Amino acid sequence: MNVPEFFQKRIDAENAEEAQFEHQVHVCIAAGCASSGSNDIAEILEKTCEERGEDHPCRIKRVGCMGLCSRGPLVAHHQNGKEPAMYHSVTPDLAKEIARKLDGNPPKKNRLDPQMPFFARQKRVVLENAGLIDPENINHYFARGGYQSLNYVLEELSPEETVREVVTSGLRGRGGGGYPTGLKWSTVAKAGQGGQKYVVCNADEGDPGAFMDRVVLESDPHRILEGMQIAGHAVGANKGYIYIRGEYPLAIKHLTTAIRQARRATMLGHSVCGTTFDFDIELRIGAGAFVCGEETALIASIEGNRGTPRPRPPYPAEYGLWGKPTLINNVETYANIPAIFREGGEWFANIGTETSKGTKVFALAGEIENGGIIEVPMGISIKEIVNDMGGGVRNGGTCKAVQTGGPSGGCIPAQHFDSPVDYESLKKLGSIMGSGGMIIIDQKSSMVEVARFFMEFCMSESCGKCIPCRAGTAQLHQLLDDLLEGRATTRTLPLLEELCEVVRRTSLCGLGQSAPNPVLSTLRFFREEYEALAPAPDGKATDKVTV
Amino acid sequence: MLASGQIKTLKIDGRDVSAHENQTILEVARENGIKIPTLCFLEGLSVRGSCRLCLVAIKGSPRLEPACTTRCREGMEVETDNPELHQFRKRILELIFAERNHVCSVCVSNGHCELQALGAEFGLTHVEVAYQFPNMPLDLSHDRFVVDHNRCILCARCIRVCDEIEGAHTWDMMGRGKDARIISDMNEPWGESESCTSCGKCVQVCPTGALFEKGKSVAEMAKQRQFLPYLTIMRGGKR
Amino acid sequence: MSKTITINNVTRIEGHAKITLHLDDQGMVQDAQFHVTQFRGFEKLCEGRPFYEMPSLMARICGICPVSHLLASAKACDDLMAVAIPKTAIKLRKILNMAQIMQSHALSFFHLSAPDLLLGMDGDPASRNIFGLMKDHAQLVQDGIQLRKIGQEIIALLGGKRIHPSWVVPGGVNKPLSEEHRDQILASLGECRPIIHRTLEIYKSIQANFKEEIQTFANFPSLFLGLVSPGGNLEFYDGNIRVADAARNTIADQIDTLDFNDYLEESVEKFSYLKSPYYKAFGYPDGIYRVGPLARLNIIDRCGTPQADEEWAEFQGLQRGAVLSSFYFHYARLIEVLFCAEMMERLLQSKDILDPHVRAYAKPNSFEGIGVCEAPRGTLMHHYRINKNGKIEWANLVIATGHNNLAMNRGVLQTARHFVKGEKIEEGMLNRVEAVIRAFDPCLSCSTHAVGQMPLNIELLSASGTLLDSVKR
Amino acid sequence: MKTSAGLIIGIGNPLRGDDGFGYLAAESLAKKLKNTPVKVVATHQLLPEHLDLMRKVAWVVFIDASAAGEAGKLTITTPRALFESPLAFSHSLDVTHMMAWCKSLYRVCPKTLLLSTGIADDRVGMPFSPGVRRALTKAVSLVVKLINVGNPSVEAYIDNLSRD
Repeated sequence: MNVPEFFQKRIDAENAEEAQFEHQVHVCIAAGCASSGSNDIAEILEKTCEERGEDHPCRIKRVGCMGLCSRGPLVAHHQNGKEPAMYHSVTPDLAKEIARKLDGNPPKKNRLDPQMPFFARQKRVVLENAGLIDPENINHYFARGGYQSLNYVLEELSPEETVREVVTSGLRGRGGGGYPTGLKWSTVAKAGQGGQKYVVCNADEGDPGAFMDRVVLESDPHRILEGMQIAGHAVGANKGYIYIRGEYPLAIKHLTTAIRQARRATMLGHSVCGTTFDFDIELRIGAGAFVCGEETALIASIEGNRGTPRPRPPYPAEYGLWGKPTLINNVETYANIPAIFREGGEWFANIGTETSKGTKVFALAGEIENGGIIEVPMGISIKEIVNDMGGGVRNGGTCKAVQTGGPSGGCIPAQHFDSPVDYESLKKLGSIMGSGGMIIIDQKSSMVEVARFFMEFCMSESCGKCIPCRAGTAQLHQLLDDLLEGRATTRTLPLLEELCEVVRRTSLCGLGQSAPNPVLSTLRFFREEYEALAPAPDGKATDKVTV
Repeated sequence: MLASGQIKTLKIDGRDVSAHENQTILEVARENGIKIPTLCFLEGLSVRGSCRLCLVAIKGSPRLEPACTTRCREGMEVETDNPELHQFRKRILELIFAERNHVCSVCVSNGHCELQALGAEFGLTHVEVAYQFPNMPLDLSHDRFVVDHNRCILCARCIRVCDEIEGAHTWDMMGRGKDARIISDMNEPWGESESCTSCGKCVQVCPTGALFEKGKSVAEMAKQRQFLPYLTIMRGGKR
Repeated sequence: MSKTITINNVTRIEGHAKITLHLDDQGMVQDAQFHVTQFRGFEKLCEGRPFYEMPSLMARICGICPVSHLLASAKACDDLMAVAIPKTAIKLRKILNMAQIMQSHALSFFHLSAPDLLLGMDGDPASRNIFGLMKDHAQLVQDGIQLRKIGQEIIALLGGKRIHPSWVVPGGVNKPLSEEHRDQILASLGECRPIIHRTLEIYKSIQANFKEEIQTFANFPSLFLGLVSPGGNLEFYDGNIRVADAARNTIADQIDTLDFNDYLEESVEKFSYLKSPYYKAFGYPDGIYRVGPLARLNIIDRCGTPQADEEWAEFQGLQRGAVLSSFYFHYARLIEVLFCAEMMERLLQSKDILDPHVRAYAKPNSFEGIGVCEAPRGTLMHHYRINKNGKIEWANLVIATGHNNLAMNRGVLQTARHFVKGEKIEEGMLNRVEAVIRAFDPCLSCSTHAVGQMPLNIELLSASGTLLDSVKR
Repeated sequence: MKTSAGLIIGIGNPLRGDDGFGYLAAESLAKKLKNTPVKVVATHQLLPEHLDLMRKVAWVVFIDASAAGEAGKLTITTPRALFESPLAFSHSLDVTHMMAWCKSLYRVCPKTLLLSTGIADDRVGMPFSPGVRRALTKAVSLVVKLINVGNPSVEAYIDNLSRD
């Protein structure tokens, strides 16, 4: 790919700017580190550097996520030609010390080994810029090759060729379902015969324990704008919406800035990249309903209606926003697009497994030593993620299970940790890939309690439209509560199982249909924990067993 | 002239039936005298697909589909009743009865209630799931009508008839999950609603005793729904 | 050392109760308490409901006399609407009420009390039951069954259902009487006259056997309260309240039922869920009064039907002044059944009874409404307050058994003092204590409703408490 | 359908799981035996008023659930009147008492058959157990068959049974 002159000028300018500084200190200001005070650390670093004087110019760069969120604030010291030095849990004192000793012996305290598996085993595609660029500076994005894929697609590829490239890549939807992205694009491309169409980015990430999309949006927002526009070109849409949850203020801020900067740089809006392609993007901020992650509910919400799902078909690809064909993809899906067009669909298809191509971003949460965000090639085993990269259970406990896929997913017990992480394998184990949340559960936790937690979530997030989900989740929650609070009868467990089936088979949308999954998967692998809480069928109550 | 592709032939409960292109399974089933239970569906209003009672099994599809929203396809084989569907429907009814305070014996719609009739039809002699006993309010502020949320099943017929037929859109829904509730205007007392035209259509389409005429005593509220088909015809079938 | 004797589960009365007798050191009865241990809370649960739902809701208080609650509630609702309901509706409601009184009295007399009366208080418990009764008094038992059936049939013909009819609505009734049903009812009323006369004869023939019981069964001076017609006749549905004293002097007359609160006050005993109202002007405990058949026959000037008046004249002659012994509740019940049969016939023969106009419609016009009628067991009062939209904001029910509560307790004490001697609990004594209660025919399930008031102190008075010697059966 | 005037009384509470056996059997029989001289009564409990019905018929079949016996197993018995009971009038009148009442009061008692099933669960709000559900269908067709035989008549059938 030749770099057009416009881009080369921008890249040269940014490189020249950067060359002025011998040191670059990256401070993560994404929500994880910000919550542990990284903005103060950045200020302290700036102030201390100023005090050092002009001899050794240093730039403090407020960047996106570096991954190890459980140990923020994270700071990385980049020096020309040297391996960066990373620090975790940076206190104001440590920040001062780092700044003062930029030239000499860097402090040993709280140093992170960049070769630790958490970093070394990652394969970064979606997160290639995260932690390296200032998300509010479009020039940083340009310097990393940003918007060149868009320009290439607009200049060189027909919509059909664009779709074909995505098909070649084998990319599947990262929002949870794993629907082939290329197929979706071609469906929308063929729908509607030249009329109005829309491209929607689903950034309503709501699974408990999942924050991959937030990290992408906070760390590299332009990536999404670029991916959406390529999609717009492919399917014939000129309008995009990013539906983002209101709980992500920093992501909203970064996206707003990015949209403004992109418009000014003609990377968005009229005559994008100087071509005849027009495309504009609007933000729609959700009011905190989990169900709005469901695509028909999301459409209703963007239209200004109550965010409730409707029966499909018709699918949004045919009948979406305001009845027009609409392409809806998740944040991470769009984030893969610029890389696919830069490196080629073939390149992407070579990463991962036969059926699950590319990489996947996971959010590690729960009782894990190294909590945070990782990006790994598909097909890696759960064991590698949990034990090696994640460092096992916090404080030396043993791992009992890992919950994937959020409230629609399931629990995978430790004996199945050799299983590869791909769409099919996880499904076989009764869970789903989902959007990428992974919650590590240690031996001390009760699986019934885990199930109750997710059921409570589903109950309070049910939109209330269809009866099985609205009333069924409430009943399921009560039955789980009965088990845990010692009110179970001989009928509790049979009724629980039957109602799971009712809710799963009869609910209107995916939220309801998958709501029983945490119960069903824990029942499958940890049935004895349920049985210990219910009276035996002969009517004699068994002693409550602490699990 | 209809092109040949616009007529579909399919099987419902083993019977060969034909359908226009845009007809739903429910429409065709009813045309052919095949009974499928419904609760949120009401002829003349837009379909909603939320009560899940009309779910049917379609050969080759792992999912159950609502008959009210699913369009007929060529060669489709539909099963409208089987032991599994029966049990699901019964459980769904049970969930409704347990969800709010449906006390038939003192209800104005006793004997004229679609929910009660379905309960009887499915032999729902008791409710196994736990009664929720929510503390639900009653709005008596309207001059002529009452809304008793204890008996509301959130079918949204009132919302639809008010929006689609009367054009007032007085009713809407707020809250989610089990806290969802129909509201008039911006959750104001019905009697203070400025948009309500007091036409009473919502009361007549309500399947239970949630909306009723003031002054009616127990078992006296029989709903009149004849007006809906006429209005639809007069509008040339447009909603 | 004092001793407590507890009689649990008083048999053959409707509902459940417990009696505690406190003995002193000499083994004499020092105190007696009649506990009601059930709790229903209807007043609380009707708050927030529309007032026109009240009759059907309130009929659910009790499966034994739903009609009484239905009528009192409907009358309170008429009052809230401030309408005069059609005359025919009044007549139909009256007939319904009397049918209910008839079948309830039949149950009380024939099934619950007859074994005591006909087989004696000291009879062998093994045969002192309805089988024993049937052996020697088959006709009486057959009559009881028949009379009850007739009462229930009339209710069914009028209201559509035997239990909890939804026929009575605020403003009247929702369906006029058909000629066919009228004729059916009249025919069955014809059947019950001979039954009542036969029974009265049997009763009067055995009355002399119970001198001791008559002396001691809650035989004490008290006030009597009930409804009377404007002319002073026996009245179960309409009319105003009259209070008479033990000498049959009328001390308050034609009290508008709407003002009843000005005359009555309620005390709450800590040992029972039952409320204990008393006549305000006389204070507590001098204001103790009785309601029900005995009281009704004590306050009236006449029944108002020929045959009942004949019997009433005889009844009146039993004691100087008012008839004070609660034993005579039984007699009073039979006279009332006779009155009902006569009065129902008279009403059914009136020419406007088939009139199709039986319901008045109105919005709420009054924010407070009171409905009073005579239930089989005595005066029943429903009192509601509503907001401007007709939503019930507050309700208070004063129930027949509640009116009699203080009198019942005094009666239990009186009987126990007379029949309990020493620490030995004899069957005959227990029977008599129970029989006192049964004379009042209390209906306990509906009268227990004092939400938010003093809780029942079960520990103090239960069988497992201190100084206890309980008897159960 | 040829049969003499008879009475069927199904006893039970349909809200209490298997206890509803008799009640529901009677309800379904009532539909099947419309327009026959057989009167069918479904009741929660036996009442003195039922005596008035009993005394007028030649035979009566009681259908009830029984706490004893295997769930869903139908038993046919010809009960005998029981004249002794310490608490005859209460909420627990049973078939034997009814017969005794009827005999004592009216000097007649119809030929009586008791069709009962053992039950699994009679707690409030419980569903029918599968065995009792099957027994219900069986019981209904059994009674219909019994009434349909005509010759030998129901009375003869009961007589026959009493001899065994």
